Formats: sequence, C-alpha cells, structure tokens
Amino acid sequence: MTLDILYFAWVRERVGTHKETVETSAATVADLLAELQSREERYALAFSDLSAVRVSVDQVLADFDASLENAREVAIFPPMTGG
Amino acid sequence: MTLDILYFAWVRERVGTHKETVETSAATVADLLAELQSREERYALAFSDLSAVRVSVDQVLADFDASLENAREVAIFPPMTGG
Amino acid sequence: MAISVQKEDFDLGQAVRGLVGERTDIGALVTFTGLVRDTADGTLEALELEHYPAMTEKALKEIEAQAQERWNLSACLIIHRVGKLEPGDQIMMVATGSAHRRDAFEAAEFLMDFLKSRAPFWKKEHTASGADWVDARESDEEALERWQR
Amino acid sequence: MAISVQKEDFDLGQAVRGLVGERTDIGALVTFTGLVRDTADGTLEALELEHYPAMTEKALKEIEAQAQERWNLSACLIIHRVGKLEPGDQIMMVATGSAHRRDAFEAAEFLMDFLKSRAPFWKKEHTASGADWVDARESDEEALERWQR
Repeated sequence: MTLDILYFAWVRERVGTHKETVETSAATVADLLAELQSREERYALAFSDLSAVRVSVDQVLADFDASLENAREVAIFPPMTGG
Repeated sequence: MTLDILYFAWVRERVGTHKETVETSAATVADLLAELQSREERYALAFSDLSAVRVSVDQVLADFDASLENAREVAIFPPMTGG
Repeated sequence: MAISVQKEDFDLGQAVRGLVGERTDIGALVTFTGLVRDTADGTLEALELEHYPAMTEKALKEIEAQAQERWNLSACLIIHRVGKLEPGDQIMMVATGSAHRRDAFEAAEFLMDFLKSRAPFWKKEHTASGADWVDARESDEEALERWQR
Repeated sequence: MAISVQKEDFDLGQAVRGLVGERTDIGALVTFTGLVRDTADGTLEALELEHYPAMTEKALKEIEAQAQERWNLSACLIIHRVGKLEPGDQIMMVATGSAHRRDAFEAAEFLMDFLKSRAPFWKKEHTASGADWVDARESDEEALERWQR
C-alpha cells in the first residue's frame, strides 16, 4: 500500500524530512517503524527510544500496535506540548 | 458606649434606615441584637430569624457571641451574595 | 495586588494587559467574569448591587492575601461593579497570573468562592412583578469548605 | 463551538465579547491565556510553535466535544497561535461560558489539560546558545488522569 508519512518537531529534524510517501506492507504502526529503522540510519536514530515517540493514524492518536489497514496518513512525533 | 450600626440589603429595608448611632452597654453582638429587638417591632421583625442574619464588628465578619469591647461600628446584613 | 470597586464597566483584555504589562514570568493567566444572567422566564429588568464600602476593600484585600499565601501568584486582580446593571452586563472579574496553570486556576476558584459569600455585596433582582433580594446559595457555602485545611 | 489556529495575536476582551454576544444566559465566564514565559536565566529569544494542521482541528474539535458532553456549557472558544513568538506574547486562550461557575472552571481546566498533551503542537525555545524542543512534562500527563472516570 501507499502511505503518506509525516514527521514533526525533533523527529522531523532527525529524519530530515517533513513528509514522504512510502510503499509498504506493514500491518501495524510498529511494523512500519521497524521497517523504516531497518532502511536507514537516520530512522533508526529518530525512533531509537520509542517511549519518546507518539504516532497518529489518519490524524487520530494511535498505539504502536494499531492496524494500518486502509490507513492513508501516518504521523510520527514527540509528545505534544500545546497550550 | 456609642456605636454606629449599619444595615444592608433587606435588613436595611426592614429596619428602615441605613445607619444609626446608638448608646448601648451591650457586651456582645447577641446582646446588642436582643436590645434592639426589645426596643421596636421593626428590629424584632428584621432579626426574627437569626440564621438569616450575618454581622461584622469594625468591618470584620463576627459571630453573635463576639465581644463589643472597643467596637466602633457594627453592621447587620443578610448572607452576602457577591461575585 | 489590584482591587477596584466601581460603577463603570471594564474591559477584560485591557485589564489583563495592564496586569501583565512587560512581565515575562507569567506563563498562565486565568480570568473569571461574572455576568448578569436573566431569570429562567426572561423577565429580569435589572440587577442592583449594594455593598458596604468600608468593609469591601478590607474583605477583598484579606481574600487576596490568603490567595497569595496559598499559591505562587505573580499577579492578581479583582474588579467588582456596584449599582444597577442589565442582563448580559459584566458584574465583576478576577484575574490570576502564575508561572504554571494549576496555581492560576486554583487561586481564581478560591477567590471566587470567597467573593461569593465572604465579600459584602448584596444583589437585588428587579423584574416586572417587583424586586427581590437574591438568596445566598447553600452550594456557595459548600464550595468554601473544600479550601479549609 | 469556535476554534481558531492562527499566526495573529488575539484580544481577550474582544474574543469574549464575540463569544457572549447578546446572550443573557451566561452567568460565569472563565478564560485561560497561555503566555510565553522567559527561561529562568532570562535568555529566551523566541518560542516557535509547530503544528500538524490536518490533525489540529480534528483534535481540538474532539476535545471541545468532550467538554461539551461533560459540562453544561453555553459557550466555548479555543484560539491557538502558531509561528514564532517572543517572551510575554500570548500563545493561546480558551474561554468557557456557563450558567454557573463550577462548570465554566472545570471545563476550562479540562480543555487546558487536554490541549497540553493531546493537541498536536510542539514548542521550540530559541536562546543565544541554540534551540531546543520543549520536553513534555510528567505533570501534564498526571493532570489528564484526574479526568478519567
């Protein structure tokens, strides 16, 4: 499937891009992260501490074991600091 | 002693005056209220339900058994409804 | 640290700007504004506010001092109007500024709970059928209890 | 019922007047304003706010809907700025209006607790010695827990 992946804050800085489109067969968010980490050092670095990373699937906060079935857009970012 | 007595809200309306100066030898607020009640019907009416009445001595909220020693100003009013 | 009892209306934005000024140590600012609420049947013509001037300032300063003692407040403001107001009019406001939001929120609630039943103001509602003094609410006394420690 | 994400500053008084309008059923109005707080050593040059536009509106609407469901709110407003701000600048505000103060206070605190760690904003502090992303605070996660029932 084709997936848009967005990165924010220091995750964006470490990955080096704001948005990319990937072809993947990952079933869950965790699978997708593992796939990216195995692909290039910069992903491995950005996701090295998963406790410091949050994800959303189609603009809704999700767990790492969330399914990517029918997903269009995944975003990866640090804990939010709004307000 | 000479005491200024102030009345507010419906206590003021029932007593019929905002402020008066009285000569009294009342030792406590309760004594003063009893003295006023015995003096005239309008006081008896205004203070008939003491649970609906609050008092201050020299601009500080006080209990009915508060001493009037050295007091200059007593105010009698319903529970406050600020804010 | 600022208290005003006045007949005139106030502007929330202006009051807060005056309170914050050029300061950069305030991260959180909470305001409460009390407004004249119409009666359920929509017949309120005016709300009249009476107060005890000699006691008001003393009471407000005491309430403010207690808030300052309990929370880390960088800024604190109380404005209370008196006189005759109409439905929708602003009655009063408090503003509390602090480094963090918890202090600002709690202090504002504390100020309001004390203002409601410990500051010498009385409200009279005028409707077509006459005028009535607003009764104190049992729930306002209960609200005070949670601050007793 | 009103949400805005914007670069421009806002005026608290104007925002609240717009929210209340000609209504006469709001007795209590609470606002929270977040301001750019300088670092302890006074070296903050700017605070940069990044967000995730496609998700922001969704998240804010969801948070607001939850507040509406839990409390009797007559009016609700969220304004959040993005971009580069300076110490003392306003970052964001919420306003909640209700018949009574308890609803307005609790709903405003609820909105803030969720905005802090469930709305997709990230803050970066720029000082003379460089730029650093602001860490999420443990206490903000704890603040959320009290709303879980």
